[in-house]
Amino acid sequence: MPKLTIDGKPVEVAAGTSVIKAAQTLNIPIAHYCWHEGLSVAGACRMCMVEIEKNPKLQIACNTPVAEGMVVHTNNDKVKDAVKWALDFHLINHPLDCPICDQAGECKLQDYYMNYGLYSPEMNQRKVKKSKAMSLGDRVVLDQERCILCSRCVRFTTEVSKTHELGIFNRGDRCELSTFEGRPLNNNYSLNTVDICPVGALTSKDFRFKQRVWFLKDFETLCNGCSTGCNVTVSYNQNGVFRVRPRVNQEVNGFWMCDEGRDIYKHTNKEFRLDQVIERNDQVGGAAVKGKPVALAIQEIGKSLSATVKKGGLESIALVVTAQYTVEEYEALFELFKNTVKSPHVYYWKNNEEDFDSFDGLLNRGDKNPNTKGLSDTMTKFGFKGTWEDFEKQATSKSFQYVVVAGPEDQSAYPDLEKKLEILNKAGEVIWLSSCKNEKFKNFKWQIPMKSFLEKEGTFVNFKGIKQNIKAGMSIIPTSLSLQEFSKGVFESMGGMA
Amino acid sequence: MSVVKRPEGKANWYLPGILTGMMITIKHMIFNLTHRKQMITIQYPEERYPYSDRFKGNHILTVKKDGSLRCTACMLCATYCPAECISITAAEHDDPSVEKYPISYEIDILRCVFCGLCEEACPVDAIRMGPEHQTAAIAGENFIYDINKLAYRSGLKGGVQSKVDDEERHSRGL
Amino acid sequence: MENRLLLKHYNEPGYHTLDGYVKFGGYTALKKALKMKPEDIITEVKNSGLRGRGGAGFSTGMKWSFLPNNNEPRYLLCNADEGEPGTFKDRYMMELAPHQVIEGMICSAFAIKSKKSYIYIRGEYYKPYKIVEKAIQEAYKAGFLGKNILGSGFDHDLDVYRGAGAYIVGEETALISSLEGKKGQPKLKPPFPAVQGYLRKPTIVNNVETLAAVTWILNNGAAAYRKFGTEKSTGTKVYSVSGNINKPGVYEVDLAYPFKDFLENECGGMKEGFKFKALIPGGSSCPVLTAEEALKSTLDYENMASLGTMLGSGGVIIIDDKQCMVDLLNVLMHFYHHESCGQCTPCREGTGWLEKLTSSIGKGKSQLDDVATLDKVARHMMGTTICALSDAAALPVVSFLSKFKDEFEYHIREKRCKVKGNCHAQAHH
Amino acid sequence: MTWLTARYEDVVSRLEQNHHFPWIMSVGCCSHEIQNSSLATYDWQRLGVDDVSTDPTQSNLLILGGWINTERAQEIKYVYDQMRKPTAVIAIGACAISGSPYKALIDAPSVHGEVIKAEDIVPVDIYVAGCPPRPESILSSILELQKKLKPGPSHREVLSEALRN
Repeated sequence: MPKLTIDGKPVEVAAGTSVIKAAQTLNIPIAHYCWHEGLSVAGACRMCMVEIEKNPKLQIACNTPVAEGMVVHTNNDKVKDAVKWALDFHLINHPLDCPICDQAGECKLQDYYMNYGLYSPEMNQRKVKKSKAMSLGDRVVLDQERCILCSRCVRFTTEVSKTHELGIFNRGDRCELSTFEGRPLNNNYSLNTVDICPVGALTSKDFRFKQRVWFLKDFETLCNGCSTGCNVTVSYNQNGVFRVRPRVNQEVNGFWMCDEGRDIYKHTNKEFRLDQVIERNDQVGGAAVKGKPVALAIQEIGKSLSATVKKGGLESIALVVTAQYTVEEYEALFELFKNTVKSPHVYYWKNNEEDFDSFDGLLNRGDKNPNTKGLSDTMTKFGFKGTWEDFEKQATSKSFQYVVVAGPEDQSAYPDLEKKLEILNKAGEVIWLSSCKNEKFKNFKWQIPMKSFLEKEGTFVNFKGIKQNIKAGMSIIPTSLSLQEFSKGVFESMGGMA
Repeated sequence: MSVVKRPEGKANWYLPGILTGMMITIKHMIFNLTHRKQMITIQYPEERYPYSDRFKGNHILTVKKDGSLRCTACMLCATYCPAECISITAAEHDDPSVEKYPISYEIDILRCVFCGLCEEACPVDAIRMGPEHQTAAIAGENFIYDINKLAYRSGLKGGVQSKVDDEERHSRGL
Repeated sequence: MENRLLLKHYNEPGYHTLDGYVKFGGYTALKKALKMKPEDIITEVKNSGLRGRGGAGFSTGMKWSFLPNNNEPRYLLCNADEGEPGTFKDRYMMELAPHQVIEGMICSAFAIKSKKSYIYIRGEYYKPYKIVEKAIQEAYKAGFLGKNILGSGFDHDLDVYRGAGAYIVGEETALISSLEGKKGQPKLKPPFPAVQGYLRKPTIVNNVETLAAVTWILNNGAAAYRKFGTEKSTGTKVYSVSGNINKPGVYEVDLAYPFKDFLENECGGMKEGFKFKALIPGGSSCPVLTAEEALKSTLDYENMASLGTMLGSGGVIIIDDKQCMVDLLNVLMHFYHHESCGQCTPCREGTGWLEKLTSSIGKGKSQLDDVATLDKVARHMMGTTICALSDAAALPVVSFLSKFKDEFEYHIREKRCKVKGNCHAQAHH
Repeated sequence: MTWLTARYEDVVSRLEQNHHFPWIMSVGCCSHEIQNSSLATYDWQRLGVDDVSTDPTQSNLLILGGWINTERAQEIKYVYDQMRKPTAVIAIGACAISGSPYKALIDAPSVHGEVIKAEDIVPVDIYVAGCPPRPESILSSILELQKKLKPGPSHREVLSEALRN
């Protein structure tokens, strides 16, 4: 373990660590573009210059391994001058189209200019012109003029996704980032290149021109797109959620996330949400009546449940759950069913059985539920064993009078949803709990709006068994409930039957 | 308590005071009737006060030579606006050299405080405060000005052009 | 006085064929070397004080001894990508005595226990490539290459690889990248090629002239080599001389030979009507020397370093008084702008900036403070990149500006050339 | 008798179309502009706006300006209810109309900090945008009001058209 001093602060790191990483442990910022912790070292941007004593030239911090007794300066005049000029070299051919650049506001060129630059430019020559707004694939747009050729994206496609679509062509200041002919950037991890692009060269087609980043607020949560449980940051404002980006967690997802997971925000936005209680009212001929207050609806559900229980129709009450809710929610719901309703009919609804166990080798899993493991653990804890097959058998042989369904939040992950809804149609009264609209489902008694994963707290257990917490970051549908709130409401309106 | 001492003599009489006052009024009246040009009252709406060029009136969106909007939808005006009255929806332009343009640009004129920060914030001279004084209108009229009203209203005669054009800037390599 | 060690038999007809080469004592060094221990050859070369002739002047024996002591396959690469403007000695040597280089390569490969070596030849050198290729076939036929060379049990294969015409590939790590089939871009050091080079195996890259000198050293011994030159710069050096002189060409002289004598004797003095103005001693990337400095100098590594320049690859460019320095610098900057690989930002953007500045100065389109900008840009490019190309572009700028500033300022002030009135740089527009 | 009253009503409403008794409830910079419109330079008496009355019960035009908090909102409502009907309301300036920019700045409204829009208290007939609007805008609001009360070309327009010809 070599000991070294950076800006007068002693630090001890493992041998072979680079100076830039050692400085990171001390929270000393070193400007860099090409260096990324998850990628190999390129040493091309020459921004991370540091002065190492007894070394005549400034060294790049990203490729200099630490050595015993090294004395590093990151902030003296010599270093500042070198960084300033390295930045100037980056900027001389930059088109300065920040007004129309999506990266503006989180651009490293802007950040470092404010930190290290603040000079008046001396470049009075013509700039190099390259092509703008090139489509690289289905999700990514490239602006070659803004590109600083840090090669992060190229290294990403060679080292992480191993799809090798991107390359740097030509030489000198005529260098251009581009895809190889006939190989568009269409892999399932392509948007990571947008994240790691330190400037506005690569932008996401989905997010492009939707919002300026300074209008957005971020909060940290988990991706509920599959059982990997990638850590993500969600950006939102009063108009809804706009993008999802990965957050570093070496245990779970490293630095990356898949493109599929970037779309999880879409079904949380208002237009896709079930925003009010829908009741199928027999008094008006089975038409759907909207807008009953949630509390009232739950009271009615509780009353009719307790009536059914009192009639001794225990066997006719069933609960079907999908693995898209938190552990705490399952516990509350199972508690209600085990101790209050006392129904043993709890079934686990598993989606897409065929590719449930598939895995693409990096992050994306076939199990499109965030909490499969958490659900099965909680079911075992309560002694429930039912699966969808059991439910199907039971439902066809004898009809359930009452079925509570904790339906999927992301319905696109349930490709066989319609088929399964047909089976549910056979049951008597279905209480459909979901955060999303489902216009095809007709035979319900109640549709109760549920909170999406952005609006509630709880625990997801990923496929490895790692427990991760989500926090309520925002409120999109104020009337929506979590399963805890639902269970509590039902419990109270059933009169706390024991 | 302050006691006002009444003036003695002539002032006690009623008529002379009235007449003196009337004289002044009539003098002004005759003066105004004979010297209409020097009358200080502005006969609005027939006459108008000439405002300075810097007057901050209703907004104008400037246009390019081909008549399309100069605005690039950077939203700096919306960011600066203290009244939060500007709302812009950006979209991708077919021409990659233009790239981004506003498909809707709306100013809620009732919220606007005519501070001119949008004009200052604009990096491409796309929005200006025009010479027209602010609007008064009956409730129920459209107070949310859209692109048609801001850039192409009849008073502007096909739009206001900025001196520096984008293509010129590009050809100069800037 | 010209001292031909390597170039001794170059004028003999047929010296480029195996028969001609063997007739004048060829492949004796190989026979001698195969009887020695590899370590002894390295010691011999180290003792000779031979320094790399490609430009950097690093001790060859020392370089060989950096190889890790293990059984990994290792490679010897001959750097024949001679791209430095003003240098053409390697072409001359490969055209006239390919076997000398090949023999040197086999000996060196034996010394570093390499089973495979490559000659990386510049793409533009088609004739030398043909000659070298033919020579290799001859050597294979004669049993100097292939399995069990001359019954010693040493196997060695030698291939020629043609470059695609990039100057930067003359840098050893870029050469390795190019040989691996990648884009010819320098790699980060560490790891150094001697530890991780071609195909991530230990690799030695040597210049053509260095390898040819190894042949001579093995033939005549280290002590004989040390007799020439100085204590630190031993042996002889081959120079390629260009400019308005009476006898431009390739000359071999002892190191530490006075430049004044070199100019007058070997080069035959300046041409009629031309006056010596400046000297670039080692190819275009070396800082320039004024006439006074140059005439006092001796041609060796130390003396050149003390004058702030380098001996480099021995591409002596003699500049006369009819040459416009602005024009010359503009041409050089155009070259470096064209040849920058584009990996490191300061070089990628800086070389372009330098060219634009010099060309606008040449055209008289700039202000006086552009000279200061030019100097500033060049100084901030120095020592900031992976390879030395940004230094190579910046050093001439700094030296041209410090020594011939008046010509630059004249160009800007008067909007015409000081020496010619209407120079090439002006004609560009 | 009914005919007579009907005639009377007709006459009164005709008079009211071009004759306004304003009651001004304004604070801040807008009130300066309102004063400016009433003085000699702009002189709104030309347009039929009479002197400011001393009692809201005598006025039929309520002019609101400046920002409105809860207390002022109560006062405005109180005054409006007393005023002679039919009452016209002109809201002047961004504060009175929309509460901006204060509304944008205040995150957690307090009793004094809360900003209320004029239209939430009383029915507003004419809006005058500006911060503050120039007297021209205020005068044009009165012309607009007259146009609203009596649609079609005003006497003034008819006259100026005739003079032009």
